[in-house]
Amino acid sequence: MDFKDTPEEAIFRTECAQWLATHATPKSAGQHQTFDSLAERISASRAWQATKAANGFGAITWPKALGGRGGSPIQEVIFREEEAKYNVPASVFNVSLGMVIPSLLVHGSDEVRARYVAPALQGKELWCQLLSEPNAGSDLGMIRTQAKRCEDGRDGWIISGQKVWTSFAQFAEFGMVLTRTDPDQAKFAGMTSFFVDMQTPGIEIRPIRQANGQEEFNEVFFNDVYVPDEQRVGDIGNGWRVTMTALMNERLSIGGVLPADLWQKLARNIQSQHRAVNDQSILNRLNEIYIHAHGLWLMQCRGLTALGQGKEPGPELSVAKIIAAKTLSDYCELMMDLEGSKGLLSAAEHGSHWQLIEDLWYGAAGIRIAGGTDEIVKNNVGERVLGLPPEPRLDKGKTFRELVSN
Amino acid sequence: MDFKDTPEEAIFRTECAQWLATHATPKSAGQHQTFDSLAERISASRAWQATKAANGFGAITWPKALGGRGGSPIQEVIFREEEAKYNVPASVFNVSLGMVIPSLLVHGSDEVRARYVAPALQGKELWCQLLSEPNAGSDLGMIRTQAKRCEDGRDGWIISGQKVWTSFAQFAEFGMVLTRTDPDQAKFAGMTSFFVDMQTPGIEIRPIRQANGQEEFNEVFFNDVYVPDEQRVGDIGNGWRVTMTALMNERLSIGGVLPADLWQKLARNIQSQHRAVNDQSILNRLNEIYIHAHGLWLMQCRGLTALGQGKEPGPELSVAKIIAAKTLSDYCELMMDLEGSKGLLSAAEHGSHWQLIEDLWYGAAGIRIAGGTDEIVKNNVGERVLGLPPEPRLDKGKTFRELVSN
Amino acid sequence: MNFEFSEDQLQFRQEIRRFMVNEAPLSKTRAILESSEHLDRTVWQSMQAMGIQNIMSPEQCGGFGLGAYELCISAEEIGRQLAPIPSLGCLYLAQQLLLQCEPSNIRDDALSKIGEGSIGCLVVNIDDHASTDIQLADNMLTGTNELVHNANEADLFICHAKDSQGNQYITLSYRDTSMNTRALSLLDNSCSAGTVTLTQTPALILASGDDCNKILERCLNHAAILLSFEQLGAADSALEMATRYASERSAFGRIIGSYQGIKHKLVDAYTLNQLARVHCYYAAWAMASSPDDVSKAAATAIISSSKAMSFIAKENIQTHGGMGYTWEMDCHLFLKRSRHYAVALGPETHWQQQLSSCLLAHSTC
Amino acid sequence: MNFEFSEDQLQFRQEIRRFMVNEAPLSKTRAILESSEHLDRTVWQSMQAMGIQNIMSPEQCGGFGLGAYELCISAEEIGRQLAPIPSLGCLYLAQQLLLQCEPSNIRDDALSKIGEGSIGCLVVNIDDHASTDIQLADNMLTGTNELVHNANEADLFICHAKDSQGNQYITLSYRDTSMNTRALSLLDNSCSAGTVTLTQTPALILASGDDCNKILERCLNHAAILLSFEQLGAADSALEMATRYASERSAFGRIIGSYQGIKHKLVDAYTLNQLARVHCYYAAWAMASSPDDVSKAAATAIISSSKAMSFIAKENIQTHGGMGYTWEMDCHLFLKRSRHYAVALGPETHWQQQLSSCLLAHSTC
Repeated sequence: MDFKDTPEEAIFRTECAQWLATHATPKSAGQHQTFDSLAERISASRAWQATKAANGFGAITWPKALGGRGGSPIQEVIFREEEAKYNVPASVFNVSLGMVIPSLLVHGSDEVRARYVAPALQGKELWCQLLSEPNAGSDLGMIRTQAKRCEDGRDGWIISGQKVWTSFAQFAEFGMVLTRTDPDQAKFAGMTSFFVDMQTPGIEIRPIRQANGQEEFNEVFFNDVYVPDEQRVGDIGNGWRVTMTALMNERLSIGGVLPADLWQKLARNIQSQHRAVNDQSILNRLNEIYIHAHGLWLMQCRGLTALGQGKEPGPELSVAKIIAAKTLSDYCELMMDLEGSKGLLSAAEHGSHWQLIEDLWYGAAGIRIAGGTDEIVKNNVGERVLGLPPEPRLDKGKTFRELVSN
Repeated sequence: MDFKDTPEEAIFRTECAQWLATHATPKSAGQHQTFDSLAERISASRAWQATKAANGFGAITWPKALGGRGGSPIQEVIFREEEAKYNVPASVFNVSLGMVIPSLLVHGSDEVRARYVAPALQGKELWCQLLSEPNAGSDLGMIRTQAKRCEDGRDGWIISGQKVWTSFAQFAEFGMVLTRTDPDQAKFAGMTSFFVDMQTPGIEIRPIRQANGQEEFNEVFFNDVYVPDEQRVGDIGNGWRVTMTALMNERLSIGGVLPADLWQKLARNIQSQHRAVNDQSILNRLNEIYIHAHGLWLMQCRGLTALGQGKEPGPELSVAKIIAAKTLSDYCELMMDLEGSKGLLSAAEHGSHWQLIEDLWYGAAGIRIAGGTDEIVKNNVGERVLGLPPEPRLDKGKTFRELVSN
Repeated sequence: MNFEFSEDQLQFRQEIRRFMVNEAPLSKTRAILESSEHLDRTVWQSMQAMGIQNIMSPEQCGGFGLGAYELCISAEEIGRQLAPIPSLGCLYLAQQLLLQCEPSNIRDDALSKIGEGSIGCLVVNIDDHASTDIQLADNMLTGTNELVHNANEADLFICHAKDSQGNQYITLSYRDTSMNTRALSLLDNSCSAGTVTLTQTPALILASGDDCNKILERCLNHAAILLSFEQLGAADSALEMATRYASERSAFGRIIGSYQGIKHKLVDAYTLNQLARVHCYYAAWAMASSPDDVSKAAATAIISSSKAMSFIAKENIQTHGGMGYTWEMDCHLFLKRSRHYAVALGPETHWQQQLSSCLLAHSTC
Repeated sequence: MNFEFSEDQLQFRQEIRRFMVNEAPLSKTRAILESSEHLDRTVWQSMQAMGIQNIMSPEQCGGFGLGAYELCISAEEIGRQLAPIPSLGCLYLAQQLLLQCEPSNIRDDALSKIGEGSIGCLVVNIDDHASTDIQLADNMLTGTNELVHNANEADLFICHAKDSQGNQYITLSYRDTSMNTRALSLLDNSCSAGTVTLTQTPALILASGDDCNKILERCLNHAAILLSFEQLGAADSALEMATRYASERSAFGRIIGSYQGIKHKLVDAYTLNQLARVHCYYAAWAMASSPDDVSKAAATAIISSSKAMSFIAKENIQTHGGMGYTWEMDCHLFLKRSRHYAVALGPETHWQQQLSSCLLAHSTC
């Protein structure tokens, strides 16, 4: 075992570092790029994606023919590690380039690929993914947004319904939407995917204000939106497979969950306080945070090793999100506790270094929910990894219409 | 609020204390009565029950007409508190006097009551309760032991099947057994209760060796055991109600879960060790044990207050067993940890005071299971106290025979 | 054995609950959070009209002279509504401190003012109440305290001060131009705290010498007990919210509360809060009639109620799923408040140390 | 990046696993528990024939001269079977200590003997390895150590001793009539520990002076790492047992593993053990190639693996319900062993202190 790059990896890392050094400015210690508004962050991210794409770093693992680098997942991780040392905007293209476009590549027509892949890669066109609905969160099979064949002679569909939790919908040029086209099939059948221009008449976008006051997510209303049939992605009734293609791609993206210097910061903070250094109960909390944070890093190292050997990462990474959320929450609360009663002040009083603590603390509550709640993750691991039987399926053999009428 | 006896309670307490002082010897500090064998413990408990019964302390809450004292539940608790200060054997009559006989009083015939109540009260006849089976633990509705009408002209029944987890069956004179008399009814219908002489031909008793090496529980096999119809308790098909009467009585018995001086012992132990006194992580463990142990005592105080006012104790007592098991386990493990690596020695090396630690440590694992697992308790509290909906009932509308044939 | 509120007290609780539900629905807390204000004076005034500020005040100050129980009960109901009022600074700290002082005209006037609706605050170093940066000279106070609960809205300032010889004093000042207060931005802006700077502020002496430490210690313990009751109510309220949602929302064809993953979690929350509840009751008893047990009981109450509140606030969001993370739902109000409660009177580690010291010293504290 | 056992090592693991499953089924551990013996010599001897005692020994001692990884792998498989052998006293303590000493005839003879199947033990004060009650005078040892792992069956005794000037020594003695060992009764009698009393026992010097502390410290860290691997295997085995039962047993018309109450609990156990697993791997790497990280990694490995083992051992019983509490089922073997592991090299608090010291000193240890 070792934690060093292979010679090939080291060469690639140097290449990335050299390119980054000429195109971005290094982070100073503890620095954390902030923007006055989400709109500014989106603009900055578009510009940085354009720069990367123009220089062959826009999509490391995509084939060269599509404008990618034809690289390995390990190279993708190496680039991200090096990129994290620079003061660049956090990407808003993970959904576009990591989920939607890869699914379009599999299920879209040649014309569609020719038109849409390049502008997405170059950061010109941002995509969003319209999946969850108010009554279909954990259980995506219950989406109700319907697409009906036009009856007025046009070769197209009328979409109506409501989506929710759509990231960056208010800034996206396009969206991929999962709809129900046949309610008389079982819940995972009878769904069809389309892509839509987000400016299409009848699409109404309302940002959702989160607990932390930010507005990354949106409700998206489809009020009888006309979509031509050529914007259908995959066959009619094949929407779930299109969606799974997108979600599977996400599963392969590893890492970047926790700030790397989490426990070191904490250790330094404790060391500066006489009381804390002599309180073993505080030190045990530091230890636990270290055990979780370093453990997550090691789990990721195992996953990367597998990727590097051309294997699938082990299933233990599935629980990483649960550990990460708890660790972030514990970290932030210990940082606050170390401030004594001043732990109740906001970043406005503590200074800008505190903004990260505040964001992570709120964020931890969100991580436990987004992309599958803790409970759903545990069900999946229990069933797929440990092989335990699933809950009794009450919806077996029923059509969507029957399920909804209950 | 106060934690003092009312004047009436104080008078009763004095009465108990005076009687106990003349009939038993006080415990010296840390003393914990042990017996060379379970048989010796049973004999001692029989003798002590006889003494109590002869002096009107055999069953505090039973009516005087039945040989009881006609006292209140609070008086019962007061007597137990005072009794705990004396070196008397732990009672083996809780099932007899707290569950089986109270159910016989409700559901048994006059003749049965006249014959069996007094000898049980006097400790001459010990009763056991034959409920659980290998495939019916948490789910008692699934018992398979069957009772069939005799077809040879005798007015009686033939019982065959296997019971398990029967406390003290190997010493008991009598047992109350729950059987299935009609498998074509739903699972909680079609059951009937009988009492049996444990010496009846065809009853075979095999003690179960537990994780701690002790043998309080038994498997009891019924090999075509003939039982006359006059030993039926309650109507045919009414067995579940007879059983519930017994179990409800258990629910009303409060207290005595944790040794009263648990945390004080621990505090003294910590104070004698320089290292431990200066380790706040150890002190936090002491704090948590105190919070749980004292909290349980306070919950019990609330329950007793309700009983004293003639009300039902609050539902919070339902979770007491879960807290108690965890607290005992934490307590024992902290005591062991305080011994350093010598924590791995058995009581044979540590001395007799350690036997209690060892017993409680093993016992904690048992408490989480016996009388309803943690999981079953949480289901009950979730549904009955918080009002959450039950699991979907897959056995609804099915007969026992259909359920078994699955 | 009598470990329950009396019938009268339970009836009082019902009245206060009805009153608080009407006067301080969660929408008022939300409104404060959206505004630049840190408290809702109309709620405070209707509480004054109801007499809550007068519960423990002696009769000569216009109060009811009731014991600790009724104020504890009120605190629980304040918490249930997350009411945006200066309960911590004024009722739990300033008023409790005054009640610990020997009666005097100075003290009684202050209690009367609070009873009439004035807001008091306590200028003390919460994390180390043996020290203070406020200097007393010639009956004038000078110095700064960076974190004082409800300072910005306060009319009365009770200060812990030292003179040049290091002698301690507890003093009373009324707001005037010699004092400057600045509202602080908090993680939970439905609460209020401020920085207090005094420059030659006239001060009346409430207590002096070694008594000061004892008074401050008792006051902070009482504040911890009252804040624990407030948390108890808040946690109960969050648990009710989670239970209600879990009984209505479906996923995969079932009401989510029927899944053990949700059900057992909510039972764990219930268990934590029931444990906190009995420790709060015990602490109320100690406050009312067993001063020797107050230090241990206060630490136990605040540790157990903070643990319950923090757990329930998080699992309430989790039970609500994505909806729980929106501004629109009230879950985040409880989350923010849980952190505020957790450190407002010093972090857990402070109270753990107090508790273990008491346990090691057995019944001597 | 290469954070996984190599193909060769994974194949070695498969071989050792097959071997241990055949040679040391749980029935052998149970048999030891029922007997007056504390270990199974036939298992130990077949392990010798397999070469496990020779994995890390240098070639001049008849060993394979392999690195730490293969021994770590073996320890995991020993744990998976709860094998009743002197792994802790002989392989993790005595042998690891010898490997830390400078090569010498004395040392090499001892390693050869262990390689041939002799049992070694380490007479050291586990809870405070700076101190010792064994005195060295004129190359003779005198004194008592109350708790020595596998002492009663040992042929070789490695002792930490001091002379009358307080100089430290690490010595080697072979069993003779000058030594008395007494087997101790343990909570888990499928393990072995004894009291050692030496009276004028001839001793050969392995090391002396300040080196002794360094050697002991390294040795105890290595022992902690190896014991962590043993726990990892044991915990995996208990989790498999629980998962199997949960996939077969029904209650209320459903397989119990389909209830989230059981399913999520087992996933929690899995998560704890996966976390322990990566920390164990990291510790193996540190032992093999990064001595500066050993202290931190050893503490992390034993804390995380003890936590997982203790949790899984208990929840395995709980998953089995009443059956889990019977002598007949194997659950109690894991429960007892979990407690043995938890304190055998000093309780958690010792390792927590070591870890926090390392973290505060950053990368310096």
